Amino acid sequence: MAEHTPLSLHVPAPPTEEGGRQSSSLPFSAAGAVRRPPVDVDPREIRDLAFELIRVLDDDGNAVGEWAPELDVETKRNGLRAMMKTRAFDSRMMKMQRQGMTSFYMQCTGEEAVACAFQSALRKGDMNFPTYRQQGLLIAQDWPVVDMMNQILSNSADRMKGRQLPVMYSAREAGFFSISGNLGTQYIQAVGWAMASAIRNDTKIAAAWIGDGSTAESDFHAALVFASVYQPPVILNVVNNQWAISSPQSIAGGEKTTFAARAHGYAIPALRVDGNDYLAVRAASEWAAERARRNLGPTMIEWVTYRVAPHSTSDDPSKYRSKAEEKGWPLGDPIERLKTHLIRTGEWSEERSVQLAAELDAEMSAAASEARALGTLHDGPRLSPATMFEDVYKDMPRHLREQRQQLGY
Amino acid sequence: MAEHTPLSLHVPAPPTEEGGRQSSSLPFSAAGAVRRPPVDVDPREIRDLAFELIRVLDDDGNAVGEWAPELDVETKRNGLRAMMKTRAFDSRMMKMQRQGMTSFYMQCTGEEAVACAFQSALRKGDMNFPTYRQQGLLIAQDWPVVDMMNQILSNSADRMKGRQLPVMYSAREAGFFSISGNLGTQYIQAVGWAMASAIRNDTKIAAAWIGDGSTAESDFHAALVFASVYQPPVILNVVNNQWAISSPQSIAGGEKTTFAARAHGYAIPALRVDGNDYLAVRAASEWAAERARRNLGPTMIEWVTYRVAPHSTSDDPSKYRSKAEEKGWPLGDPIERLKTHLIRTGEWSEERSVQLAAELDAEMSAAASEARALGTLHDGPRLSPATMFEDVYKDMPRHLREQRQQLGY
Amino acid sequence: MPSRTMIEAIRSAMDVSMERDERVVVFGEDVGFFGGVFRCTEGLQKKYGASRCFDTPISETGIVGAAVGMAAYGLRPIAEIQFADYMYPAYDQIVSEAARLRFRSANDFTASMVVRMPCGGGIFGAQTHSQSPEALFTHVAGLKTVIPSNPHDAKGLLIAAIEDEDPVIFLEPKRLYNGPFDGHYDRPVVPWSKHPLSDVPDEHYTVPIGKAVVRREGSAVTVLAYGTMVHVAEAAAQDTGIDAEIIDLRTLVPLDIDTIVQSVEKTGRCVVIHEATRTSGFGAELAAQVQERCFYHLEKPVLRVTGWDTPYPHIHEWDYFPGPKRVGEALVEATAKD
Amino acid sequence: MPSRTMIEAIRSAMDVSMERDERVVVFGEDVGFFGGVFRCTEGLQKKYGASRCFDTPISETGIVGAAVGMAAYGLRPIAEIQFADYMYPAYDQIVSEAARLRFRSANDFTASMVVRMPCGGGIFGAQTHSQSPEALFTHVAGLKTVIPSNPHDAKGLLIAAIEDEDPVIFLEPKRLYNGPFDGHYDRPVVPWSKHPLSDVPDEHYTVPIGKAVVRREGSAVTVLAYGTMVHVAEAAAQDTGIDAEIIDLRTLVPLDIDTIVQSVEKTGRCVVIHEATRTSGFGAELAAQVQERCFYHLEKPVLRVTGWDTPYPHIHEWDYFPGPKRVGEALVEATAKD
Ligand SMILES: Cc1ncc(C[n+]2csc(CCOP(=O)(O)OP(=O)(O)O)c2C)c(N)n1
Ligand SMILES: Cc1ncc(C[n+]2csc(CCOP(=O)(O)OP(=O)(O)O)c2C)c(N)n1
Ligand SMILES: [Mg+2]
Ligand SMILES: [Mg+2]
Repeated sequence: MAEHTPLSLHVPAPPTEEGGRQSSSLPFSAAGAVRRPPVDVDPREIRDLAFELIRVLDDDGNAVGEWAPELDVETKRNGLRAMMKTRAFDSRMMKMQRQGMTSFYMQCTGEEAVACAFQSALRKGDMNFPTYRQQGLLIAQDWPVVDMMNQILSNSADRMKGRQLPVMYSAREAGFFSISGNLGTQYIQAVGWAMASAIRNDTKIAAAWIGDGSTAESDFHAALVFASVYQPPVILNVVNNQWAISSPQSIAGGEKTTFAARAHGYAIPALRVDGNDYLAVRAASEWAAERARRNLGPTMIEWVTYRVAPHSTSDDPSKYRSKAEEKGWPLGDPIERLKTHLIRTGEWSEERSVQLAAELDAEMSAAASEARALGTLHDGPRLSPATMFEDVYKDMPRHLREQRQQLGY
Repeated sequence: MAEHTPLSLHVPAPPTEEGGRQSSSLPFSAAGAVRRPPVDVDPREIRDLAFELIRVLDDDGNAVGEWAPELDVETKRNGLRAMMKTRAFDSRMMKMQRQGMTSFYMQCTGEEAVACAFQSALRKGDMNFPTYRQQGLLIAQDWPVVDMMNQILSNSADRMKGRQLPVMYSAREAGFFSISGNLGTQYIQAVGWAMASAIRNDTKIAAAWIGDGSTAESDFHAALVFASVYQPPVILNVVNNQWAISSPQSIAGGEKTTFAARAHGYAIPALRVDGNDYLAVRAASEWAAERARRNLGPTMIEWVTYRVAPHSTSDDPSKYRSKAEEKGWPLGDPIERLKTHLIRTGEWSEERSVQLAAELDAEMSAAASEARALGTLHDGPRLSPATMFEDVYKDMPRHLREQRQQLGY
Repeated sequence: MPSRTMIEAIRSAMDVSMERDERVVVFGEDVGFFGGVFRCTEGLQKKYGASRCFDTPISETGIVGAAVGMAAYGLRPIAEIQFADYMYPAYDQIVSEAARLRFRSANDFTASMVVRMPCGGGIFGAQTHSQSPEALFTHVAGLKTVIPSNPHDAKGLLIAAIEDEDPVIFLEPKRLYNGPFDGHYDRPVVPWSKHPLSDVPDEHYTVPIGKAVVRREGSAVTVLAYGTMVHVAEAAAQDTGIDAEIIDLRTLVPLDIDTIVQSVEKTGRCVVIHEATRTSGFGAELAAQVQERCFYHLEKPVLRVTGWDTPYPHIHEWDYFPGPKRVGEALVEATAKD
Repeated sequence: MPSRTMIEAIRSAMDVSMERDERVVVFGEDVGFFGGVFRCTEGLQKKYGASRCFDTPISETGIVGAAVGMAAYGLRPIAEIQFADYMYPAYDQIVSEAARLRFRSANDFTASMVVRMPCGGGIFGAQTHSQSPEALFTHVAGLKTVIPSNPHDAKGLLIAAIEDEDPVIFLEPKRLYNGPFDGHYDRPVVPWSKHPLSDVPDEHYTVPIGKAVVRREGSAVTVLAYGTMVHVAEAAAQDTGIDAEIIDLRTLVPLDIDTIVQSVEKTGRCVVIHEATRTSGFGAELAAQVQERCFYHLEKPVLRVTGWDTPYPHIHEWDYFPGPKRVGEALVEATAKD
């Protein structure tokens, strides 16, 4: 024990290829392999689930195992439609960004199943505290896409009055909390909201959202501690899309364990789920929501998925990650996977898919025209700069009235 | 699933008694019952150890099991002496506080084994990042108690120049980092220090210290994330003394799990150890230090102990906790336990204990006189107020020189 | 009317509010079972139950973050930070979240909430139990910052803060908790019961946020003060015999600039005092505004008497604290005919 | 001398420092493999290895907290916060730890470290990519706060900051990264190569911390500015034809008050400009000090032109930004003979 060689710093070094890094995620379980415990299970008895991967859809599109949800055809088709609509929305917005109609956009390509299927497990009155990559929560409930576009174009009808960066929606009515540009802050807020619901003996539940990279933020820990102590009705979602801008999940602590496992130290049960499997997402979401509604407390869910697109329109992943990995869609395309399942069960066809895609594209195009007519970042109708002084406080104090006058309004 | 009863908030409610609360800690393992894995064990293979309690001394004072360290008699007697000296120091300082010679004091009664035995596993050059309750780290290495007293009395020889609250020592030479009044901040700093040692290919290791209550702070999480990613040579100590001022550990998330278990979500191995068992502390500390020195990365250790005394001299626990529990010294007196062991093995006697206690008391008394002669909070030699403007920056900038002049210096 | 200490007045404000409005909840470290390290919440858990008054983990991030979520739900949370010196871990939630929620969502979500915290020195608390961080709040658009100087205002302002639709930072000068301290630390402690502003009605009332008050009328010089320093200013006026007009700001943002301007236009001289660090303290804003608005009335520059630009020291507390002597010297300087 | 952009100058400062001093390490979110979202650290990991330039988890608390520990060990850490708007989670470690370590331990431990962060608006970044939080640092004793306005100063000041024995907050106006933006957002972008201050030597040099510089001599009015606003001030002087003396502060704390006083005593008029929120902005401190020290030389009140007291908006960026028009109006007002 006496002599020791010099120390050295470990810096996670994922495999590089083509000048970029790979995300190197942990191994997967087979579809149907993971058991489905009752919702009132003792959290200590399901620690293993944080190291498995709940999957329902196998490679051939069969729904297998205990987690396969019993859904009617309509529900599944709606799920497919929601995901396809989300992707159509993204693609339309990318076009508009390239045309200079907005300053900024963020896609969720490849992650559509997570938000779309999760939303279908919520009820009116429940509240999501989303990140910028959960547009699917709004689209899955058919929130008017024109309203979202108005925000993105920062036009005269933007309910956020042009104050927020594009995609930082807020929609109280849709159970969608105002998105913050500061990563992580919403996680503990969701816990506080759920505590409030419990304090008021309400029946509403909350859902917290965070990315793999952002789990390193302080609010993540605060949320877990408070959730552990007060056992409020909250679902703690971690969307592990393997990347945080240029940093693979290993830089967030995912090199040797899973994010789901974080929950254990707080006596919170955790699931790790294939986030590109619509049926698995739906089943796990319902399981966690039911726990929350029965006052059984918080559940953490790590959704394993993959960020196929660049981080945002300001980002160029060719500088930091392997093209091969990116092109390979590591967990498959959630839309393709559900489509295959529906076709296999005789509930859908390639033709109907093509037709639906065309319909959705037309819908987006019409919505885009409608939104554009209300103005874009640089053109058309525009909110008065005087609105900048509103809503800082409920009532405008004297110093802000003076400043507004100085600006000439 | 359709209808749900109203939610309600869970607020941990430990048993109350005599108008106060009890801390209700988790069950203990028997002495010698827990296995001792090799230091290079795969962290995943020792998850169970976070839910056990490593104990060496049984009720009769025998050292049993794989964790029983092989120590020569002198070492053990030094351990006893360090703990007794720590207690003698506390008791002398309490006296001086009651006499108004200092504004404030904090005892570590009942927790002496944690700091004293831990320190004996460190080497010159290693660095502790302690809280205010680890005076034992200094005393166990025979750091001059007069120096500590000077700080507590804020007198003319206080190396901290009267700037810090009493007990907020700093002693770089003793590997004792400046104590912050802000809870938790030092935890991530220790990790940063250890990273620096690894970056420089040094051989020094760091030890982070935090209380059960303070594990809720953000810096705790930051520390675990960074320790997980960079695997620096750091020991992450959690001193679970069951209380955080008036709040039992259940308010910090300890109701249904252990603090050691927090480490698992970060792939950091963890031990849970009887902190009132000098031999167990020593063995576990050496195990973790050896891991660090061999570049095997961080280890978390939860030291289960009990805060016997009030939080500080400003605190009155009769307002919030059960007198019965307090009087019962839930894990026994670490001094008594090591003494019993030494006597049982024929290496000590009651008489020698009594004699040593008297010697230490005399030593404290002499030190106190020496310190008092250098001034106390309100009397005697005193540092000039001009010193207040020093050390804000390395060189005093003009505005501080001006302000010093305004004060008349 | 019963005489109350500042602590009792603050407790009464919360009690009255919890009684009237079920949405009001109170929490923080040691706040529930024990009733707070300064006893401000004593008895509230017993009276209203543990789901309306409870202990929290030691996470200021969590305390304020949870409060934002509760406020978004529709509760009226009152979060206690044990010492203002410990608000920094919560600063992101205060600045980036509570303060901006209404603006960024254009009223879709709001954060009507109060963050209470004891501030200021004078209790030998050294650097981490003595700070006055008000300027770190006044720089943040969307926050209101309130600081009472006496029990009557404390209760009225706190009720107003709880009922306010915006996030309010409520700073409680801890040296005033038990008596109207005027900076003469070497004199016997005076209890609140001797002070007329300790008359605090049992029932509900408010003191409006955004309104200063003239504590002492005078013609020689205007003194702008708040919290403990109001009493120090009174002592300095008395000690020097200078006929100072002392304004107790009570609210820093939104500032009652009219009351200030009216006074300075009358006196032509102005001294600004606070306990916080000088550089970029709130006194800088006051001095800047006074010279902007009253330039042609000013006979002398606006003077600042403040804490020094050092961390708050332990033994040199009274050399750091801007006591009646230093304030008195500034009054003399400001009123000197040269 | 080669012409460099601000980004290249900053990168060169770190490169030169890492080359000379093995203790210098660089880290932050996306800083290592990728080279930073603004590319300031590009190539450093390749050149110096992953243990001297590395990516960190997304935890500003952790980044600065670890830096404090490293500095205590004896390294010279340079921590990057991706945007100044994201420094709040690190604020406790900056204020309570880095700033106070030397004082509280009476030199037993120190925190010689640099925290770099891009600040300011002008890139349509909305409220969370546009802030100028300098006043939140200048209020904190123990910190030095530096903000360059051009590549030459950026390199020299950053090297000086790295070699400084105290913690330095190094604010980088991101709108200046690629060109000397003067607020005329509707005119074509000018590259740094056209600007004389983009001449940046390859080798090591320092620009002293605590020294302002007169960017334009003039006699009509003193303009106090820093960062982007230096260029806006120049544009305003040119647009209005007013003979302004423009001082580039470069360091806010410790402030070069001599240069300021000398100029104001000459011009008798003073305009202070910054992009940050007005109330309790650093302009308040400047106005307060100028009127304290130059009262009898002032012909007019010190005027402030600043960002409004609202969060930084997205579409109304140019209505918020204190551009050459608003600054020009202030120059006219300050120099008007009435
Ligand atoms: C407090 C804070 N720090 C840094 C950033 C800059 N930033 C924006 S997104 C991002 C990466 C987030 O990654 P992850 O959490 O994995 O979410 P993803 O983008 O993958 O959905 C970073 C570092 C920020 N917005 N807020
Ligand atoms: C950031 C911060 N918040 C709150 C406090 C006030 N405070 C001082 S000690 C303490 C309790 C700490 O309990 P624990 O961590 O269990 O340590 P112990 O006192 O039991 O050793 C609290 C809340 C503080 N010092 N710093
Ligand atoms: Mg991600
Ligand atoms: Mg404790």
